[in-house]
Amino acid sequence: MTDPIILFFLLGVIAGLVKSELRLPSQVYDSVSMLLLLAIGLKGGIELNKQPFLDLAPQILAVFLIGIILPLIAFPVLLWIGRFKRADAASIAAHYGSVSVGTYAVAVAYMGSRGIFFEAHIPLLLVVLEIPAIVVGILLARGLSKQTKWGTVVHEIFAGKGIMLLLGGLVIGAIAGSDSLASIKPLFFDLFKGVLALFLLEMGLIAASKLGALRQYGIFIAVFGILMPLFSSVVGTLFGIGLGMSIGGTAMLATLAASASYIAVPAAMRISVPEANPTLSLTASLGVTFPFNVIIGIPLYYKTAQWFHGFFGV
Amino acid sequence: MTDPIILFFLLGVIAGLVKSELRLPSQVYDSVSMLLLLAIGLKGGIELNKQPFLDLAPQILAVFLIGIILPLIAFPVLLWIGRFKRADAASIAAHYGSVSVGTYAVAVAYMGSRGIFFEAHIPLLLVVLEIPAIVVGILLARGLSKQTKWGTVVHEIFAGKGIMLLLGGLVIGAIAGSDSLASIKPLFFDLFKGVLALFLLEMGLIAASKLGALRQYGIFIAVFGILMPLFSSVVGTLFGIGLGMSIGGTAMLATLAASASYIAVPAAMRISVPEANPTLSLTASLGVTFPFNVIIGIPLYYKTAQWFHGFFGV
Amino acid sequence: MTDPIILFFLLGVIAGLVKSELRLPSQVYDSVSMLLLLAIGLKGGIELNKQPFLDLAPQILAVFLIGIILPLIAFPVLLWIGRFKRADAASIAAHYGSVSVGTYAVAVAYMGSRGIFFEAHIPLLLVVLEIPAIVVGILLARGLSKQTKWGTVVHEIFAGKGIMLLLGGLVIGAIAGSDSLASIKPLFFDLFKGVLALFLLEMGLIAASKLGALRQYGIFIAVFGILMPLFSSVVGTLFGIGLGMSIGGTAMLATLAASASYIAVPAAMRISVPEANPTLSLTASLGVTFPFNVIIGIPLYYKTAQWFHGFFGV
Amino acid sequence: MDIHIRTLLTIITESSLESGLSKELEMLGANGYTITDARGKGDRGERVAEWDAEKNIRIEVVISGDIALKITDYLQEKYYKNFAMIVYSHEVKVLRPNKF
Amino acid sequence: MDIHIRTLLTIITESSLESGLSKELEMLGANGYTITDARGKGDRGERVAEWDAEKNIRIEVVISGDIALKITDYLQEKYYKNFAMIVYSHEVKVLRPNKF
Amino acid sequence: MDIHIRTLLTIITESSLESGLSKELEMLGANGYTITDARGKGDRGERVAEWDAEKNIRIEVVISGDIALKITDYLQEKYYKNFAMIVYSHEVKVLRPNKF
Ligand SMILES: Nc1ncnc2c1ncn2[C@@H]1O[C@H](COP(=O)(O)O)[C@@H](O)[C@H]1O
Ligand SMILES: Nc1ncnc2c1ncn2[C@@H]1O[C@H](COP(=O)(O)O)[C@@H](O)[C@H]1O
Ligand SMILES: Nc1ncnc2c1ncn2[C@@H]1O[C@H](COP(=O)(O)O)[C@@H](O)[C@H]1O
Ligand code: NA
Ligand code: NA
Ligand code: NA
Repeated sequence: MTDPIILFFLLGVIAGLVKSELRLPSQVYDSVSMLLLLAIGLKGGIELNKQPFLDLAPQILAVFLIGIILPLIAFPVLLWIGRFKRADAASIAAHYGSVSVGTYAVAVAYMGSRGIFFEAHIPLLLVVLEIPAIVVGILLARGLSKQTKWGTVVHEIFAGKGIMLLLGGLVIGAIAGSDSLASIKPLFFDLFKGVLALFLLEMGLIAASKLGALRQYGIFIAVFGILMPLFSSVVGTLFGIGLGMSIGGTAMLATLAASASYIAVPAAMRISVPEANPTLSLTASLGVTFPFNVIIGIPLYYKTAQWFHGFFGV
Repeated sequence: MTDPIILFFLLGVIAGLVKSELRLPSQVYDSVSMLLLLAIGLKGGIELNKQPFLDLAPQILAVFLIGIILPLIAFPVLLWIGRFKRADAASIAAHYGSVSVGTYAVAVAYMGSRGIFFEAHIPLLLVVLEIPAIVVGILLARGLSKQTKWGTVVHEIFAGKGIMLLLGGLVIGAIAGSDSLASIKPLFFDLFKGVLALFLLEMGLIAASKLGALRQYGIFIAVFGILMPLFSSVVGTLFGIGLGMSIGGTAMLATLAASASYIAVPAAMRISVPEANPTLSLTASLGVTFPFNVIIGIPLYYKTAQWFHGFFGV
Repeated sequence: MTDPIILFFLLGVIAGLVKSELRLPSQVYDSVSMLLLLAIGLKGGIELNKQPFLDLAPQILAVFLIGIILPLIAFPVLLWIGRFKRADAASIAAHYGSVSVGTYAVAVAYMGSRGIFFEAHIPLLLVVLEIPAIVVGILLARGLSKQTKWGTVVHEIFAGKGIMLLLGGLVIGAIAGSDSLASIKPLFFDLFKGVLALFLLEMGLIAASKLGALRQYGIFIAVFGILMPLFSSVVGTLFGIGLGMSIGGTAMLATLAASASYIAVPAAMRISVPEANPTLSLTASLGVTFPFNVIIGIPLYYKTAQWFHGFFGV
Repeated sequence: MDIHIRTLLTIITESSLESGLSKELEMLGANGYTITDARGKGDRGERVAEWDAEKNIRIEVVISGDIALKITDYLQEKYYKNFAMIVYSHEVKVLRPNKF
Repeated sequence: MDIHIRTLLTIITESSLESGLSKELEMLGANGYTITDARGKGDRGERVAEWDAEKNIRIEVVISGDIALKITDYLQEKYYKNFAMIVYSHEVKVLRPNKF
Repeated sequence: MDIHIRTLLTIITESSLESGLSKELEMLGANGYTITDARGKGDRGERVAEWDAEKNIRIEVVISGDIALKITDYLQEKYYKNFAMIVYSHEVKVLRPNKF
């Protein structure tokens, strides 16, 4: 069974389907996301504070590679099989090449409640994986045209809420370390899963609101929204094993690869590839892939990681 | 003495009376209510998870009966003694036949801080008692006219924020059970009374804002707002004893009966009996009955429950 | 080193400087301030509940005196050296004669994480020190002109969010006492530093947004914003020693004296001295003095308190 | 770029009507609408927007003059008697006539 | 249904004036008003609405033309010099002349 | 007190454009602007304002007629094709002609 907090996601979905006027107020939803981003960053930073940073270089590079490969594979599929306009194909590809922090948080909860170990620096990889797909996506849409204001792109990425809080949390955690942060743990760590439950309630409402668009845009998006993460998870799994990660770590990397962005990438695409229709990518990412990952994907990726580890006798 | 959190209610009342610009931001107030509703539902659900559900049938039926009797008694009083228009009498009656979650939460805190036992499934009865009075109220106002869109009514009730979160919490708690929800307890249970304190602060401000209207609508509302809950509490007490409930459980049922709705019923009446003046019912419910119940009522109902239990030698 | 929560302040400053779209939603910022105000009040009240109130009279009087002296010293400096219009000089003087709750909260965290004792009734002094400077400021701007609606002024001060919650918390804490408030501690006390971290994140963003105005209004404000708190801190330190306070208590009083208001005073000045330009005072208070106090000031004031205590062989 | 005249209809009313009204506006021929949260005071007293029962919304619809009339009639007919509501309208210049 | 002409007066100013202004508007003859939260930029700099001192409000009053003038005079007299404020007005069509 | 005529230009669009648009408006000659959060529905579907990607903003600019035209041109040129946006304008009375 998946984690009980998933039940909050389902409650949200049901409330959305029965057109309940239930909503998490937008400012509270914003703050809930901020708390999750900071908490994830801090947890990662506290660990980085314990271990030498440098020997992570290979992993960082590998993850960076994943972020380039995935959109490059998704793009032609979307263009030729999906018959999307170039801009749309590029934008959707970017979403799937990047990551979803919400999905990651659910995976953390999943591993946590089962006491499964995973490498403590994964949040760092989360940050790294968020970025390259955005650049690849823009290049796929525009080519190397002079039009693209790369300065704006870089600003959009690094000054964005997501990276700012994740990196900020990482750095604060790494500088301050576990002990001196003990006093803020009640808010950022003890409440983590409760806050995540509220977040998932709203995500369920949002996911339900995407079903209309899903019907409209037809079956392909639904299929792609499930097959793509499955494929990406395998890529993530293989990299995880190649990097000699633990079973938990491999599953986490698979989850990161399988997850599709709905914060950083849409924001960046709206500015840099405005002709791409955001409804398409968000319908796939929030209406199909997010639910699939949190309900079916994460446990599946964990099983797969176990199987592969057994297979390669790692 | 009542619970110290009542002091937050009084602070709110005072702030309101001195026209302080102190406010709990509306979105935060919404979220605070959501947290309380979910927490109450979850607590109830966790208990339902432990005990067989079926043997609650008689209690559920009994409570349903209460929800029908109370408005039927209140209506003629309001119509003939109170000289209210039919729609207003029906609407106010519905408010008093239903329940106030805020009042219930204060009662939970009251019992909790005194370590008084009460049946764990009370939250389920809370949900049950919320509903029938709404239907009775609409029938009292309209009769069986075809006008009434019962589909809308049912949707308004079950898709409303209140029932959605209470029932949702109940079901999640019942499915997941205590252990697997341990990780979300810091938010939903440990913070419960603190969050309740903030909620009461704002309720105090709202109650104070009703005093103007109270003066305007005269003495009857003030008297009714105190006598009606007293009467209802006796009905609740008798049912509690009849159902063989514990002293705490009896007091809780009395409190539920005595409390007047300010969320579900006003919303439903606005849609189904629009000609009823919401100011009247909310002035009575928030300006008189809520303060009376949380400050005087709850301890009184508990004493009464003790007395009756002694009397009937239960 | 200062407290790690200061890192959240720096994160906010950096986010502000790189024009990140990172923001703490306004309603959440409001609630975060409310939580801090209530928590500080409650903590103080719980202590007052333990000790006799009366023997605090001399301290209250002394602090009241500080609140009158500081603006009287700041005013001529601002008027003649700063060459500000009379209204502006009076308004800025009032800001620096009063206190900043945010700065106080950081000092509490600083002492707390070092286990440094300070007198438990300091929050009471915080409330006291907030008020006189406002009256002095208005008198400096207006003289004893009949124009001034003192009724409005008094209402503005005591009905303001800040005093209302601080005093309210104090009274609730004093009445209820430690044990009966145990149940609300998880929200108000355990989360205190985490909430303070979020608060500082937003304060960093606000401070950064003031740099533009700072450049515009020139060097004097920057210098005054650092020298004035240094001077005030010495005044506070001497009073602390004179009152026979502990080292921690002396440092806290110095911090209070050094801090500049950004809630109560601006609100009061806007109503009573509207011709004063709020940008000037807030640029000094938020753009210079707040950052200086939380990063450099507090540790410095503590060292100073130690030194003086040694010197006077207290 | 030639300019066209349309009517901007503004409705200020109780937030509880939001979902119902937006459906009705589309039904009556509006291609879109914009909603902002509001508070205020009127014949039905002060609506402070602190909690659900006392929130207002402000709905704007850019529409042709005759549909504006149709909507106004409908609202007066259905809501004026029992709900806190005001409606006012005036002409505005737009660029895309067939959008509104 | 006959249509009547009234004036819609819009005031954009600092939120700290809300309670005072709403009293004054009623005193000057307004039967009601609507307030929405806003942020913005003007001669007195950017007001980002992140915290109390930098919040704006947007007040709308539907009123007869002459009272609109009276209010405008009053505001200019009392607030223009020292407060972030703009005021503009135009005519709108309403149904209930005696309501405004 | 003599009254002057200016144009009130209202833009309703995606909140992601806020920072960019406000810069552009000043560049095009606006001395100020007012922004309120909004939600709504149009040709690009419903924008429920629950999370960043689906928030609307409502920008008001009081400006001279010709600058209003300039801005409208600019917006149509740059944004109409790819963004959820509507723009409408009408004349308003103001007191301080050189302020707008
Ligand atoms: N004269 C007015 N000017 C502006 N807004 C008004 C006016 N009268 C009423 N309103 C708004 O319309 C809502 C409902 O008005 P009413 O039905 O008169 O209570 C009020 O809560 C105000 O927000
Ligand atoms: N030209 C304008 N168009 C629209 N809103 C404006 C304009 N000028 C000022 N404002 C609004 O009015 C407030 C006060 O303006 P000011 O007194 O010029 O600082 C600003 O914060 C804006 O919200
Ligand atoms: N006819 C209309 N009346 C009022 N607001 C509209 C109208 N059409 C669109 N809008 C607003 O403008 C936004 C963008 O419109 P659109 O580009 O048509 O999707 C919508 O989300 C609405 O908030
Ligand atoms: Na991915
Ligand atoms: Na009841
Ligand atoms: Na000071």
